Amino acid sequence: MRDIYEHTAGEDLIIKTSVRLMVPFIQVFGLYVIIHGHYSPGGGFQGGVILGASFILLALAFGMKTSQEYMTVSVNAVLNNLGPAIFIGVGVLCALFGGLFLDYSALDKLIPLGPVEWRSFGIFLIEVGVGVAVMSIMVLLYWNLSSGGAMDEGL
Amino acid sequence: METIIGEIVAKYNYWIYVVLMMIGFYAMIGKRNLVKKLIGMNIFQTSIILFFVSTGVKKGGGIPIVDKYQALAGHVEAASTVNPLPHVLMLTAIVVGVSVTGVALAVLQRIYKEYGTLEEDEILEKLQR
Amino acid sequence: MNATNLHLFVLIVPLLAALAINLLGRRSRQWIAPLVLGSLAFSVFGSIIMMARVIEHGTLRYTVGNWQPPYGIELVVDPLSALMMVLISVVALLASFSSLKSVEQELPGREHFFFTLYMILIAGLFGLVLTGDAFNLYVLLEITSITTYGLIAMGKGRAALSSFNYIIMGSIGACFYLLGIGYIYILTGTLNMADIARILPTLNAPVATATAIAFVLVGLWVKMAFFPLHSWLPNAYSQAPTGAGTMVAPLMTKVTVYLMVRVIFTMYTPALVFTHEWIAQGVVWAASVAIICGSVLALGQKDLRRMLTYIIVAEVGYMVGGIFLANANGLTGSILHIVNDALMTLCLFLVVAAIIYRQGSVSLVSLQGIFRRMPITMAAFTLGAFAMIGVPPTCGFFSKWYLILGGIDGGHWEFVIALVVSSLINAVLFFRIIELGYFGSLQDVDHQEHIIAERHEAPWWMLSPLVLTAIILIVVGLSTGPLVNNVIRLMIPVGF
Amino acid sequence: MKSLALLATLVTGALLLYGTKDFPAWGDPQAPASTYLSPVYIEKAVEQTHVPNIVTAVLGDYRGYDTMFETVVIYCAGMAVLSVLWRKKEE
Repeated sequence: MRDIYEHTAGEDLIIKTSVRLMVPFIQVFGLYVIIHGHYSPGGGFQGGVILGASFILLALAFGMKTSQEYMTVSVNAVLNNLGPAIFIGVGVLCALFGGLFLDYSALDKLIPLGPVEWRSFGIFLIEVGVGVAVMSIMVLLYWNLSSGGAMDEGL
Repeated sequence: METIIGEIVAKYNYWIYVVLMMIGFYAMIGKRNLVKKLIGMNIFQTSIILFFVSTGVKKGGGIPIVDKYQALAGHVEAASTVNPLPHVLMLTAIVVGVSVTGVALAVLQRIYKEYGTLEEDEILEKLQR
Repeated sequence: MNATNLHLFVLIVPLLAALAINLLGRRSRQWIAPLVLGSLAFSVFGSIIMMARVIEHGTLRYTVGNWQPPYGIELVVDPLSALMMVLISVVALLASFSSLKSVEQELPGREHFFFTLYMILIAGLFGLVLTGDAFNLYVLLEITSITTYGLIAMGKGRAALSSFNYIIMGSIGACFYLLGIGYIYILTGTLNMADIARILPTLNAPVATATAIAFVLVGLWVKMAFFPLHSWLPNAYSQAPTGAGTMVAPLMTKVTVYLMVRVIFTMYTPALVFTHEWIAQGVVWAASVAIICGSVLALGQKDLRRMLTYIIVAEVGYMVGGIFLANANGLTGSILHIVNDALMTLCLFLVVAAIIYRQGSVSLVSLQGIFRRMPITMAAFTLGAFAMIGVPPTCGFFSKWYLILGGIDGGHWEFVIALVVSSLINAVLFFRIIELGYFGSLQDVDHQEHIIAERHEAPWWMLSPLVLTAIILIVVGLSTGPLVNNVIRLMIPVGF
Repeated sequence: MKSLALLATLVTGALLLYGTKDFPAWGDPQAPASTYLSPVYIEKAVEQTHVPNIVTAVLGDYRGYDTMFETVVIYCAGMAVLSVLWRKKEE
């Protein structure tokens, strides 16, 4: 965290310090929600929104420039497309391996884990894809709506 | 008369959600301010989500997360867990609601930049001129 | 790529192309055209192979993820949906030639955003045509709507306001549809259309079933701009960027009419929908009113594109009325009209795109003496006009002929009169423009000077799909016999 | 115009409420929604997919096609907002 306090001089110190402390824990919790969707309430959408919220919190407290340092616009564009690509890719992969579309047990030919275990792992793969997609798109929505499309100075 | 009262009491959740829906529906078509129409749309969509989730309720049912080893051993009977299907459907409906609201807000910004107002009457005036 | 997944690859390839366009198009524009045309060409071939396979082997029932139907999502590819897949892919391919050119002129620097939404819209339409699951249909309705809201809102000036009105009306339609599905789910406990058709008649819940049917139908009517609920369509389609109008106008309302056919004939069995005679009678009356008002409103328009949007509203009246005649001829006529009207609207909107590309406006004033400047475009326009009026060699005549036969069978004279009057009004509308185009004198209206007299034809990128569509209008017209016998006849339920 | 909207709302609301006449009572375990599809989901989901959270199992696997289109919906919203609002700095 370089000289963030200087060039946003007027900002309140308390907000910035507390946000600086909270953001890492929010992100870890977001990852937990995505990955732990099998055993506890959660999954791709909920975890993705929490991860997206951590970047939005950064943008609110430190200004859009800082949040764009942590996720640049081009990385965001790649992640936007990567999420649905993972999901559809897994579906197409199942079809290519002789099964029906989105039939994860067909991937058993790829790595023999057993068809039922592959279903559980297939669900995990798409949860990751959905999480990536929702995170990057939530951040994109905030950046666009708050800056009116110029993506330079937020609220 | 008591049959109607009995019926309302038995199905009071549908009555509440229909009232919520109609508030949203009226705001969407009756209000003149564009942002109020958008808020009405959100009320309508949220009340439909509540309506769907309430269909999944089972008296005495627990949350739809079962213990893995008990389930594999086959000791899970359906009466003890709530119906999971409406929850899945409403995950989709929530995402759709967020998406439509996001696009509507972006379009509202464009309208405000174009006409400088969000009151439908003032916009129509500017169009006639 | 084994054979059984082909219909899904027809859907997935445009979707992946949309992602690729978004990634690659950002850096360099020349990636967009090959991706768009390549994926749509694949879809055209895939859907034609799918069509041949379905006619040969009959309906294909496919469950995504290898689950038994009521538990997983079931896709149904029967002759009608295979026909719609071919129609959507062909119309999308032809429209995308002209959209590539007009977007380059109107939306410089935003082509990759435009074509991402454009390809997802096409994938959504494919999904709508394939699905056999009620809730999945709602999700796909939302995909096609959100992409259309985005495409329309990219236009200039009033486009944002008309897009917002479309968002509000579209959300009302989608929420009504979802409410209808909620009622069905509470009654039957399942979401699979074939299952619902099996369980619904056995329940003795007449009131809830009637409410469910009413809400699903009203939801779809709002989405297809059926007359009293059509107020969003004229502004939305006429202020959209030309590339979007060329693609959305021919397909969106027709696919929604197809959905109504799918809902009435596979989800609620026709016996359930047409139980009370006065319901079908009332809807046919509403359709006749829709036809007359749509055509009359089109008379009062000063701009060719707005006139065409009102004609679309009238055409929706044709199709809804044809279905609710509740007899074989009426149903054949309206299904045939879905195909014909999509092609006719595509031809006329391609003409509009070509003229706007050259002249920037299609107001009747600026169309004077256009035959000398753009002879080929206007020749195709004349052919499209003949199809819309219903002149025999073209396809418009045959579907109208079946609709009139159906109207006479059902004894709905007001429907037959509405059809005939609307054809006459169409004749007046289009001959007025043709006469303006041929004999209109080139008097110097203020912006006329820069329009030079000699040929100023649209680029061949926009002309080739236009001429091809005009030819297809005649080919489809002449091939009505085989089209009806081995595709539409199979769809008509027994004892109808 | 407002009175017309109010009338339409009341008519729709009345129709909706009248439609709930044939519904089972709230939370009734014997309701069709709770006796047709969902018992199989509850009993078989863990056995067929090894995922204790049945909602995730149904969301990801039984109705995975729905979730795929859900991801496409959220992607469409992002792209639509971007295409409507995006402008270069100097515009």
